[in-house]
Amino acid sequence: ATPTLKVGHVSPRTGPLAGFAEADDFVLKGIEAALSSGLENNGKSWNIEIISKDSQSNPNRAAEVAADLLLGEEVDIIVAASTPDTVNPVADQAEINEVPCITTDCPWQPYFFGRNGVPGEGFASTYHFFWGLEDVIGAFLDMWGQSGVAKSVGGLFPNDADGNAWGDAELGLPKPLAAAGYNLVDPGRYQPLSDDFSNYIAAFKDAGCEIVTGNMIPPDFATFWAQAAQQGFNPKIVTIGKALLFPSVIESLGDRGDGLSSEVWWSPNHPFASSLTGASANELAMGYTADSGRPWTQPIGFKHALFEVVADVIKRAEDLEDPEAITAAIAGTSLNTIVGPVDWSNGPINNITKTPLVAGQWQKGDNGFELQIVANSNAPEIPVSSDLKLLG
Amino acid sequence: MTTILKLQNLRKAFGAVTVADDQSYEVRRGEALGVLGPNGAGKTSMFNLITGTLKPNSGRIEFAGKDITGWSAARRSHAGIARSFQVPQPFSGMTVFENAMIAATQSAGLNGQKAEDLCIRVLDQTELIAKANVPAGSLTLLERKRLELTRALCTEPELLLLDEIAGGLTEAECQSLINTIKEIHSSGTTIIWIEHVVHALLSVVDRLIVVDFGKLIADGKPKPIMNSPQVKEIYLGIEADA
Amino acid sequence: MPDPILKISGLNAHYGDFQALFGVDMQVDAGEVLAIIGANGAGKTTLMRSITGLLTNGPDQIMHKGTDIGRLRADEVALRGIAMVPEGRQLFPSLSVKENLMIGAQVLRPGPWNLKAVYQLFPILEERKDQQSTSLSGGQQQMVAIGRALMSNPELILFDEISLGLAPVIIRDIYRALPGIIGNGMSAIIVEQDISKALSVSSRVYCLQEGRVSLEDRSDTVAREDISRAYFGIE
Amino acid sequence: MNSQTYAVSRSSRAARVSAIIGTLVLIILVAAPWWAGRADMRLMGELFLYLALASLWNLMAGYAGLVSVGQQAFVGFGGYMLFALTMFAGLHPITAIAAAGLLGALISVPVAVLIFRLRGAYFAIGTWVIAEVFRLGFAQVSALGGGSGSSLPVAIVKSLASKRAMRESISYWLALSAAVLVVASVYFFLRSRKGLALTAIRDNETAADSLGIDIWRTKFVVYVVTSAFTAMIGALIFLQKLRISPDAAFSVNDWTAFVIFIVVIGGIGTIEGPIIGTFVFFLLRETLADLGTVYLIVLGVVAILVMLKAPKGLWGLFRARFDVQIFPLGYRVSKRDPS
Amino acid sequence: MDWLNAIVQGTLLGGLYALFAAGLSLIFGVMRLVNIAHGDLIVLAAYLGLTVTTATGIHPLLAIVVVVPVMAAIGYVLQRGLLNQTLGDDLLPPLLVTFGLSVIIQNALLEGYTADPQKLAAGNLETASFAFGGLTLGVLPVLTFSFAIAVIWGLQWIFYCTALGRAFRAVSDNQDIAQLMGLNRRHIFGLAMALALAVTAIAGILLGIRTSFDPSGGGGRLIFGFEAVIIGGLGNLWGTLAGGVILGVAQTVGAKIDPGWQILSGHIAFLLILAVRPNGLFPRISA
Ligand SMILES: Nc1ncnc2c1ncn2[C@@H]1O[C@H](COP(=O)(O)OP(=O)(O)OP(=O)(O)O)[C@@H](O)[C@H]1O
Ligand SMILES: Nc1ncnc2c1ncn2[C@@H]1O[C@H](COP(=O)(O)OP(=O)(O)OP(=O)(O)O)[C@@H](O)[C@H]1O
Ligand SMILES: [Mg+2]
Ligand SMILES: [Mg+2]
Repeated sequence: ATPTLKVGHVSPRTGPLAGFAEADDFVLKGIEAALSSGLENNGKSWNIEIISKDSQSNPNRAAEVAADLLLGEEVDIIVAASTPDTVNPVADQAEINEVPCITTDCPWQPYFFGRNGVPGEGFASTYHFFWGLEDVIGAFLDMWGQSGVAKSVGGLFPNDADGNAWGDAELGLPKPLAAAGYNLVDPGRYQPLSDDFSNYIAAFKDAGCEIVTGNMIPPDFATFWAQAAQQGFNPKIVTIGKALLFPSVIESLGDRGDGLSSEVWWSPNHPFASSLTGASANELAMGYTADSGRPWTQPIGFKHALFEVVADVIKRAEDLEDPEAITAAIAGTSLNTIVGPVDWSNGPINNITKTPLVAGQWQKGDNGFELQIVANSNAPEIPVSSDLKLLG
Repeated sequence: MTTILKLQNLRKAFGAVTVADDQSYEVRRGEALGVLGPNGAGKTSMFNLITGTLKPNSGRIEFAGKDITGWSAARRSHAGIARSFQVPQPFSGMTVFENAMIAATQSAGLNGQKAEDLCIRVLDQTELIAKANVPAGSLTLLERKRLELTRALCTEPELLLLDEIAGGLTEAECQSLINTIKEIHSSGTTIIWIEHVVHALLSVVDRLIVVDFGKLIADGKPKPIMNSPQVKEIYLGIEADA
Repeated sequence: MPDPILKISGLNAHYGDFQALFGVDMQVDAGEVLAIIGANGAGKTTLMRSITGLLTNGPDQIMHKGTDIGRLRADEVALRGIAMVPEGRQLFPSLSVKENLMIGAQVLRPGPWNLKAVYQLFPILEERKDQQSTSLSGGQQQMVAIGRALMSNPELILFDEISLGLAPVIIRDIYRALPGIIGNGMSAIIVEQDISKALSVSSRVYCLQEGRVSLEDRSDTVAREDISRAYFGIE
Repeated sequence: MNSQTYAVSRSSRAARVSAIIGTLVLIILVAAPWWAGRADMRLMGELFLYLALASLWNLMAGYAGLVSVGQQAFVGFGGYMLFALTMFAGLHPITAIAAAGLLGALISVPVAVLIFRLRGAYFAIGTWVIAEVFRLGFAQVSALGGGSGSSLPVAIVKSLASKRAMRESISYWLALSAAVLVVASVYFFLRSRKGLALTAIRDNETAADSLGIDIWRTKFVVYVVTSAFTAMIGALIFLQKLRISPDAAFSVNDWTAFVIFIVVIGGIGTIEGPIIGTFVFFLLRETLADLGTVYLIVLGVVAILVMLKAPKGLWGLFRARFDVQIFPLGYRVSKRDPS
Repeated sequence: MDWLNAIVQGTLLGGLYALFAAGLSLIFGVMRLVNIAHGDLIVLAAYLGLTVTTATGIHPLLAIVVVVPVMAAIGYVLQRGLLNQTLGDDLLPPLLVTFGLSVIIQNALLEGYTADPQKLAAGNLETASFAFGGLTLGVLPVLTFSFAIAVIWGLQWIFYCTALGRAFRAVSDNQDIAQLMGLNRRHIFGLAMALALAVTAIAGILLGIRTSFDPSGGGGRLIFGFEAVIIGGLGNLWGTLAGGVILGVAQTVGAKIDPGWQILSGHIAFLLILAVRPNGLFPRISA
């Protein structure tokens, strides 16, 4: 009989982070179709069973379901995606239970340092691919540099995993911004779900900031953005991580959403294709839109790539019965995926590899808002689709 | 006989309503003192002051030679002051027996068998033994009043304060209550009893005080007090028919 | 002949498994004052609670002027003109004295009783009208409770333990006021421990014993021996 | 007629029978590492920890009348103390768990002094605010990861035992002993004189006060002891979770709402209730959790239905039918046989 | 000037908190009901506003005339159908039932509207501002504050000057006896909840214009509502407004010192006030 290899998958299907996992069903359907005839390993065919669990956007629950998958289902590989709140608890459980784990969709610093990783040592069983803060900074500076606005930047960083990483004095935005001649006004870490940003706005106004950046959740950004207008603060560029990922958020901001900018990890214009199905980025994105009637989102590509890597690892592992062999296969990955090359041999730090990142701007087109790529110096293979337009 | 309770210039007011107006009196050990007064005169408030549920605005309370003015209600209970509440306050979720056990274990500080024996004895005396296993919340008003008495007795008090426990009783029941109280009294417990059922009160007490507007207006032997025109006027109404 | 104000037939009442009333029959005609006596726990309060709808009853056990009210909610019964002065006063602590009285007028029945009339009956209440009702003494609270019931201008008023915990002078005043209160054709049921008082104000008397009617007679002719027999169930 | 004719008893046949059965079950449970799978052991461990939390909350709400919706304050505090003490003070995890309990007791003293000024619903909300203050406070401690949280270094986990199987057994036994310790403590406390005082306070404070019960002190002791235990359980929980962050540590849903749900479903104010409730909760979770939103909606509906249809919980339903007590607390007075 | 700005912005924010709290205060005062689902009902109102505005294209403020009666009806039905059965001396049944309700509303919204953040598009109102003594004030916050004053004035008047208010208080004191006075407590409680949710409707719409919301957004703000109620003192609605303002100002002033302390300083202000005045600043009814 054909042996079965079990892959556990944890993502926030419900709760506040559910947007990240909205395409899970679609992506998994595609993956399962591609794997329906099994995978070949050492001349032997394996059935692949994917068991998906909901973290409910709750880190406690993420650890629970991960433990469930590891101990109960006894999965051979576990994968997780979407924000440190899901990725880190899953990776921690995998590490202690010595089960190979691949994660994505979370900048690598909060993943690595948030788990008390030690550079040079890293982790035994857990691997991660995504980009890092240095890439965000590079992409942002690239975009801002073309604009010619005053080099005074207001920073909005919450006291959460992403915000602390972005605002970190050593690893975050402050140092490189200073090096590039920008003056960063950073009043401090606010608590998520704050109802008032007047102190920030006053500080930004005083310093004459023309750029605002940060990493926020959508309600906080909406509060800030409305208050900024009320209090007469009109920056020329607003580049915010996380909050501006999803088209639905931009839609909800109405006209005030036009011209906001953000990092772009994946888009239908990315010149990559799936190693598993051969579909191009554009085909995958349009497939989702056709299937669900909703606009494409960036996590789709990464969710697909996650399973591309899994399939590749399964094919290459020397012994699928041995976790260490699987881990070794992960470490030895060199694969061109739908989000770009994944290769842990050239990462910035142990257990990490990076995918390309560019900067984009939401621009109102004929079919509503579209995310246009406006700066690409760090990943020239991804074409620019429009010019940056200043706000106001 | 020694003094067990001494009130000195006790004063308490709720806004404009004065419930204790410069009250001073002493109660001797072993005495049975009756308290009369129109509704709202401040009788229950006086009990509240003595037991510590109310704090006086000024004045001093001494019990068995000690100044207890600043003591908590719980500490006064340990010292030997017990009361029944005019509006019964049972532990409604617990059985009658457990209600009694609380008094015996917490206030009297008895343990195990001793506490149980005391409770059984008192429940027998107050004729609640048949209801020992019944939740106190299901008792009738009168049974609740008896439970008040039971609990007070289970603290093994030196000074027992009774607030209107004879109301609503039939003749026969009233007589049996009187006998019970006489029995308690004769065992040496000092009693202060507020009661509107005057004949019941008079058959037990050997001294009466009358309160009106928080003031002590009479203090002495029952007979002359009941016959004084002042009491007749303010308490019984001009032509007493009680 | 018009339907009686209240006709109770075969009334049973239960608290959970415990049956408190057994087939009670009773009738109140217009303008009549009924006294109910009985030992503690005989079921007097239970009877009052059944009549006012605080306990629900079986069909056709309580008829008000020919209509079954046994299954109505208490507020619906109140709207029909039946008011009660409950055992133990039960005022609304967060309402002032005046507001407590006003609540009684909630049922909006026309009649002689209004704030002024109540203040005339109990002048002390006017002095205390803005005070919180809990800060009154027991006797004063009883006055408010009576006033509150009167404010609804009831056709039938029930007094549960009308003199419990009251000073003799207040009891005397209340009994003096009683004929005036129920003189205007109002009917009343008075639950009272003091038998002679009960007989002096009522036209008929019922005695309850362990949930059953053990005596029904005219107040002015009833023999004392009959009462004590009915009361205690002994010969 | 006196104590000669009446007898007072505090036990029952059912209790004696169940004591024997209970001992047997306990022996079987202790031996779980030899018969249960890894996932089962982990699940049971989690169940025991919830059982302990539920019993503690029941002691406070069901007996001391302290309805707290802020127990997550102490769960999270215990968790953070485990991390801090092992990572910075180098304590062994088990020592750190005990120390977390001690520190939990310490920190609960000023908290109690403050919130005991409140009663009823005010108290409930006050405890919630305290928990929020704890959450926001720990979010400011950057050594513990601030708002991002922190993972427990693998080395610390491995110091519990180097072998994975042994580690898992130890975790399991710790959870089991926590549950047994808590349930037994609650039971013997409630049978004691102080326990009687506690129940009296719940029923009527005015009367309790005048019968010599120091209300404030009794509640205070219960609160402090409960907090200490809760902090220890919190440390145990996060030893399993391996990762802590303010939102996870001080989650009102995970550590208080579900616990209230458990207690109420089982039957508040009884020792048996939380035990039954825990089983029901895990049964629901294990069978339905994969349904996502539907699971949570079902949970909400069950909470509402139980509260409306069986306000005394499942154990209350059972007791209404059969007068059985596995953990007898009350007294029964019976007439002695004349013979 | 910055400090003055922080205080003024905090005061205006307090208006929003007072709106969250006013409904809570009312039902807590009348029924001693601690409504854990209140925050989710606010979010529900915002979603209703969204449905109305997207369906008809009207301005969200106009949508209030539709959402208020709908929420009031929901309140009445909810109270009579469900919550009435939980009321009594015990704090727990309503606590647990409304907790269950909160979970149900959140997840039903998630099913119905997805987790996407939504916002009510109010055009110029979102950004409009005017200068006032050297400060720039947003029209929306000022409008919110005015709504808060109007709502609280209305509730206070109903509660203490009308027969309905008297009935509210009587029923809250003693349900049985109130029934004897001809008050149907189920109906009265239904009316109280209807009134409370009518206020919630206004709060929800204003919240939806101020910021974006998603199904899980209710719980986080619930606690501010409770704090405002308690700071103000039970049964005193003006106190609730004061409580909201105190919270808002504590937050903005705290944030001025360190942004991380914004929410924390609101809670600390609450605890400090309770340490001094356990019954709140202006209690009308003893707790
Ligand atoms: N809530 C209740 N639950 C259970 N039993 C009750 C309840 N209320 C009353 N009873 C029982 O019903 C019987 C009748 O009680 P009821 O209060 O009607 O008597 P009553 O004649 O008014 O007595 P009293 O003179 O003491 O007021 C009593 O035996 C009592 O134990
Ligand atoms: N907490 C309080 N606040 C304000 N006033 C109060 C308070 N308690 C009692 N009073 C007032 O004090 C007065 C005395 O009350 P108290 O209960 O002592 O009277 P009493 O003599 O026991 O009357 P009764 O015989 O009717 O029980 C009453 O007029 C009452 O209005
Ligand atoms: Mg009195
Ligand atoms: Mg009665």
